Amino acid sequence: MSIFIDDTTRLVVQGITGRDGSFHTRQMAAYGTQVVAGVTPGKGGQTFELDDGSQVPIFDTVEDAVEETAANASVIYVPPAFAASAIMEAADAGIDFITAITEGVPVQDMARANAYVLDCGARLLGPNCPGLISPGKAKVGIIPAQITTPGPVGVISRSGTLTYEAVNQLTQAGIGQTTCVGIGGDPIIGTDFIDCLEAFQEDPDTEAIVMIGEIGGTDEQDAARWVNQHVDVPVIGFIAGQTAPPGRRMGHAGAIISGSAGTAEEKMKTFEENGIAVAKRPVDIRDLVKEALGV
Amino acid sequence: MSIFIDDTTRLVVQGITGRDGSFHTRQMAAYGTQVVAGVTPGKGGQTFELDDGSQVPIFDTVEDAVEETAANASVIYVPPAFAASAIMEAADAGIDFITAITEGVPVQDMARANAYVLDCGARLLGPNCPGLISPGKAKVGIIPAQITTPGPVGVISRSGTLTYEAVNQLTQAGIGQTTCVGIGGDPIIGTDFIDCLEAFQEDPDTEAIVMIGEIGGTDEQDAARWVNQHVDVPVIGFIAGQTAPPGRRMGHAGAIISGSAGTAEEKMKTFEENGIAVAKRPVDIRDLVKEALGV
Amino acid sequence: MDIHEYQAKELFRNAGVPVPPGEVVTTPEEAEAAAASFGGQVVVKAQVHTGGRGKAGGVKLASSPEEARAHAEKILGMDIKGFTVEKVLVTPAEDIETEAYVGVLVDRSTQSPVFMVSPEGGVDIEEVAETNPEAIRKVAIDPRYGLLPHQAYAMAAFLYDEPSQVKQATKIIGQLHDAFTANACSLAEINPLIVTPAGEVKAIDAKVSIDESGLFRLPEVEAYRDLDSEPASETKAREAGLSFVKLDGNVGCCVNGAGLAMATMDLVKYYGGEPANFLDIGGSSNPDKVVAALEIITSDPSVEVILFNIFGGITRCDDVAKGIVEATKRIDIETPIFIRLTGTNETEALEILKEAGFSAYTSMDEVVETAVQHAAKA
Amino acid sequence: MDIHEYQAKELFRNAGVPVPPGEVVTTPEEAEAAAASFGGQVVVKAQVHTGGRGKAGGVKLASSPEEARAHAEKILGMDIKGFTVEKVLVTPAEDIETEAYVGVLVDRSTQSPVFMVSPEGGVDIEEVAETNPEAIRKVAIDPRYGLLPHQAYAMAAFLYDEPSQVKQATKIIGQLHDAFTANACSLAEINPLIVTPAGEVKAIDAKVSIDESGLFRLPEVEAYRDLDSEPASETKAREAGLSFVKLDGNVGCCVNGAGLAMATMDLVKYYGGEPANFLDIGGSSNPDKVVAALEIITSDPSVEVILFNIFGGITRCDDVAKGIVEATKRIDIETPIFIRLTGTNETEALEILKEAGFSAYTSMDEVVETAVQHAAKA
Repeated sequence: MSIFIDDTTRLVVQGITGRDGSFHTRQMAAYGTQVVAGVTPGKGGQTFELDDGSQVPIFDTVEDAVEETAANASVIYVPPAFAASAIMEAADAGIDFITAITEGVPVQDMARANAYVLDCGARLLGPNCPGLISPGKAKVGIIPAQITTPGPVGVISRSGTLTYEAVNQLTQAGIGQTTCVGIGGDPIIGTDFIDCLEAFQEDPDTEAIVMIGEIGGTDEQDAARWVNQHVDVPVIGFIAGQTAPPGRRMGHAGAIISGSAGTAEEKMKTFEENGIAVAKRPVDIRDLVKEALGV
Repeated sequence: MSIFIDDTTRLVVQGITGRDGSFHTRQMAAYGTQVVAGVTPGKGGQTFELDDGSQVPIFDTVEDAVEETAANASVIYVPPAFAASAIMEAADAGIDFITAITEGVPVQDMARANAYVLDCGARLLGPNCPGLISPGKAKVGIIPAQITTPGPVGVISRSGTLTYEAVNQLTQAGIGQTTCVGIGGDPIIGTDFIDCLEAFQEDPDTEAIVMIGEIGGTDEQDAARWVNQHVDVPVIGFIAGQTAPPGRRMGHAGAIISGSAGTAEEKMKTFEENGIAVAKRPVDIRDLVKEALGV
Repeated sequence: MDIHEYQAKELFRNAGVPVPPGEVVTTPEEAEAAAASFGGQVVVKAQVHTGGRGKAGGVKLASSPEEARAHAEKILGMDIKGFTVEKVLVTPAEDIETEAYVGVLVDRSTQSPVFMVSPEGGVDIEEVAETNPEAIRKVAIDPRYGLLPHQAYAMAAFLYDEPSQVKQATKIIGQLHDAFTANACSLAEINPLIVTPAGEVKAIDAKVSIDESGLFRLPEVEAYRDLDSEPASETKAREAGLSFVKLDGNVGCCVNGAGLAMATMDLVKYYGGEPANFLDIGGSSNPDKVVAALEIITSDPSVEVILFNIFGGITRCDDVAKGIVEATKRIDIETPIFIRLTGTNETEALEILKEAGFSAYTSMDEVVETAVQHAAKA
Repeated sequence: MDIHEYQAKELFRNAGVPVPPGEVVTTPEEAEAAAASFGGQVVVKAQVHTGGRGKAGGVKLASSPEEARAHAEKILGMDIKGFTVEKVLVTPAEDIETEAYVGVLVDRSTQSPVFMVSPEGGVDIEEVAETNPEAIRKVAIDPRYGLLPHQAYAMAAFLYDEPSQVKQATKIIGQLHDAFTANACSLAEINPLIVTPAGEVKAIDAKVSIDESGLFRLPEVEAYRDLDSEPASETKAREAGLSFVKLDGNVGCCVNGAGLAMATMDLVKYYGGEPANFLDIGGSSNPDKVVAALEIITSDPSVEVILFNIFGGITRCDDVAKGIVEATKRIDIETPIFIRLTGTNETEALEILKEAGFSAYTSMDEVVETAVQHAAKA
């Protein structure tokens, strides 16, 4: 099993003809993801050629794409100015699972878009996230597939390359993943740690969970308390930004310590208090997972 | 039994110190309704004296009123410019049942306010309605209590005085009512015929239902179809505006025939098709109810 | 409240919608001058609050200022469905490649604004709805979010294939929505939205209805009210705070409450009569309102009888009775008056009326039947 | 992006908030002239992107133009928490009866804007939150509806008892919300919101942070960016499309990805070193970016070693390696460089680096430990 996406996922790519959209569409399809449609306003009726020569139909709107191809998931590679609108369009068209890769979406736009997604009963992952991969089944977003392998560990992370680092070490140690989810580094995101924890908790194949957090906000603390109350499998945690100074934004819009809340120290403390094994260095994640799984 | 309000209703009056608000507060309290609070911004801390000398506390906000008095219903007598805001305030404060008497609320204001009420999980009656009365239990709004009496008939109406006419005739014929609800004559209203039908259908004491409609919209037709499928007790219908010319607004903002829909003829036809006994004259309502109840 | 095409175009222009220029004139001379100032072909369009102007001969193409003058001469003063043409709009004629329809109205069933768009414009949209419903796309606008960009785009893409036209129409749909919300519209439509041979998308006709309840915030829109376009009696009624609609019968009706007023009219018809009007005096028993009501009713020469139907609930019947007596003292009325009063303080009211020499009834059917019979004899 | 008090006040004034006048000056002479033009007492306020100006002596009351000049002389050039004061705001002193706090910020947990108001203004709101949480009222603003009138009223009524003050504050709260949404703010606050002896409610201090992601729509707000108030290295990084934060250590870090960059800094610390910076070069392997990154890092004299940590996912390691080689050809670097590259095309990348004479690692721990040891020796 896996969470959110698998081999039944029928994906529409919003912004399929853009630089990033076209590159990653080929990657996703090559991995075996069912890319059933693309959307680029004004290019409806054209097709997008995959590496194997097969053609993905392009539509003007997500609504058309859903109607014609029964797409049930979308991934968004459009510029920041249009990302919130693209998210709402997908939700309005009945897409269940929306992944927004775009970085730099205005946060007030996101507040509205997020409310809209909830009103439509859909789930949003991102924005400003690497997407997710259920190894051996499907990949949505930009996570490099070769660093993953099927197995029993669920991975949730606010970061991109740091996740790759951790996942790569797991894979090299022969420990595979059910699903690796990058939830993104923005202050307002659709799917948070708890949403993923809940999904992993319900997934019988997930035998351990890795949570990679960072400074800013209190999501990790909330998640830790949720773990304490609801999660049966071992959870391993890591927090990036132990040396980050307060009040300075560390790349991600959400990675900023405001006031007393949101420090790495605080988060690691809460992890420990709630039974989450805390990795001091990225490499410790692998070792703690090994220990937890007894391998 | 009755619907929406009864002797457990704890009412807050929004606009209690205004001309209409103060007059009707006295009337409602005199009828036995539990008027537990009033709201007039800037007059918080004062009290409003009822005819029996008892004092109703006045608050600046509905939130304060709810906190202090556990009010669960509100009635709104504020000017049109503030009515939509007053409705949203009541919903936000956790009021379950909101009755808006105010006439002339801008319809686009109402579209937003109505959405807000639904988002808060509350029920709105009105605006531009006479309110409702559950004879012998409670009265919220402006329906003259003396024309009503407890009994087995549920009355739903888009109009004010026309309802009084019909109810008065029932009462004079010795036929009482469970609840009389005036849903109001605006294009966008909170509680519609079907909401009331549903409530009456679930009320074991309601043995017949009177529906008084008028020209404009297709609510009566929708209600008629609903009656056909879900209502077990006899329903008697009347439609005002058989002689109204198309395209002219007959007093109520909602009483206007646009295009082919919304004529009295069409509505009466749909009533008949769905098993609703149609009264040609107001006086026929009483006779059809008598027939239906076998009295 | 309906406003004229030229006023609707002004609102649309303010919101940024591309609308060709135009001049509103009231004389043939001015029409000629306006046509000359635009140069080329112009269209002379009657400004009246009714549809079907084209069929009635109220819209004419003119190739020269002289022709514009001649058309204006014919159109000004013309009667279209009971409305006299007082003004014409002179506007440059546009070359048209395609005609679409774009409208937004407050929809009762979805309780929200709903857009309707169709590539089949330039004709009555209700006709399209009946003959070719697939050519219409409806989009409900969630009042919590307003029009969303993807909705505007999807509608524009339904109207046009050419990306430049889709882009222009997307923008226009947004601007129309802005005009709709900023002006408390209950209806705002562009019909037709044309594409010119140069590929420009433009609104060449405009129709707007304003929600009367929203006017208190919009004095500049309230000022659009064209008193010439409605019967003087309706203006007077509105100023007195009465709801009044003139009809064609001879039984003048004065009722408290809109529903009861309609039911009274219906009952007049039921007993074989014809109501002369709809009139709701509201909940007030203010003699000034009763005076105004009586003045309005009696100013209609067709009225043979005056029928009062008052249900006293909150309104006390004795107050209304006093109002009627007071009113009939202030103005001289020869038309017979039939009064039904029932409800709160009914007994006192009937006393007051009888003392003043009025027939007074307590049954609605009885008073209506009597009034109708009297009118028939007159 | 933080903006200065005088800029925040400009945004608030544009939204209608009553803000006393003020003049921003850069010399004591100008301060004197500004004070003279206002007359009476003025306040001279340091304009720096940090709090605690008052305690640091950056805010002074002056009774005369001469005194204003003297204060400006002291304040200009002053260092407040690492920020040099380049500008002061001269503004008329207000008589103060009460001081309140009104702020709105994007709240992560409710995923919406949240207002915070307190009658205890003029002090640090975080302090109030700790010592007297009941004196703070928080109201979440549903992004679907925006600030609702009853919410603004309830907050104003929490601040004041006097109806006129409640009315003024209700309006100001609405205007603050307008400014917040119109300018893509992540934070907008008035502290204190004062009441004058005449009963007027006014904003006499203002603080605004702008969501960087929203700036593309707001060129006039982008123009508020004060390049003098940030290290030149950060300006250069932003212009090159890099995320960079200057720190105090001696290990210059160059990483792809914000999370990995933080983790790399943490690991530097873990092995006993101190990072000189946070630097995320993003997903690009463009040599121009690598050049800019190296220029920025080497411009810091504290830097003893340069540490690259690249995880090639979508980014190909050989591309980054080429970028590093190319960059070191273009600029002359004497600082030792330690490079870790792993992931896509790692083998090719290590080959390229070795050929160019660089040490190259594949383990993050190994490279960090080595770099830190080297820096310690330097």
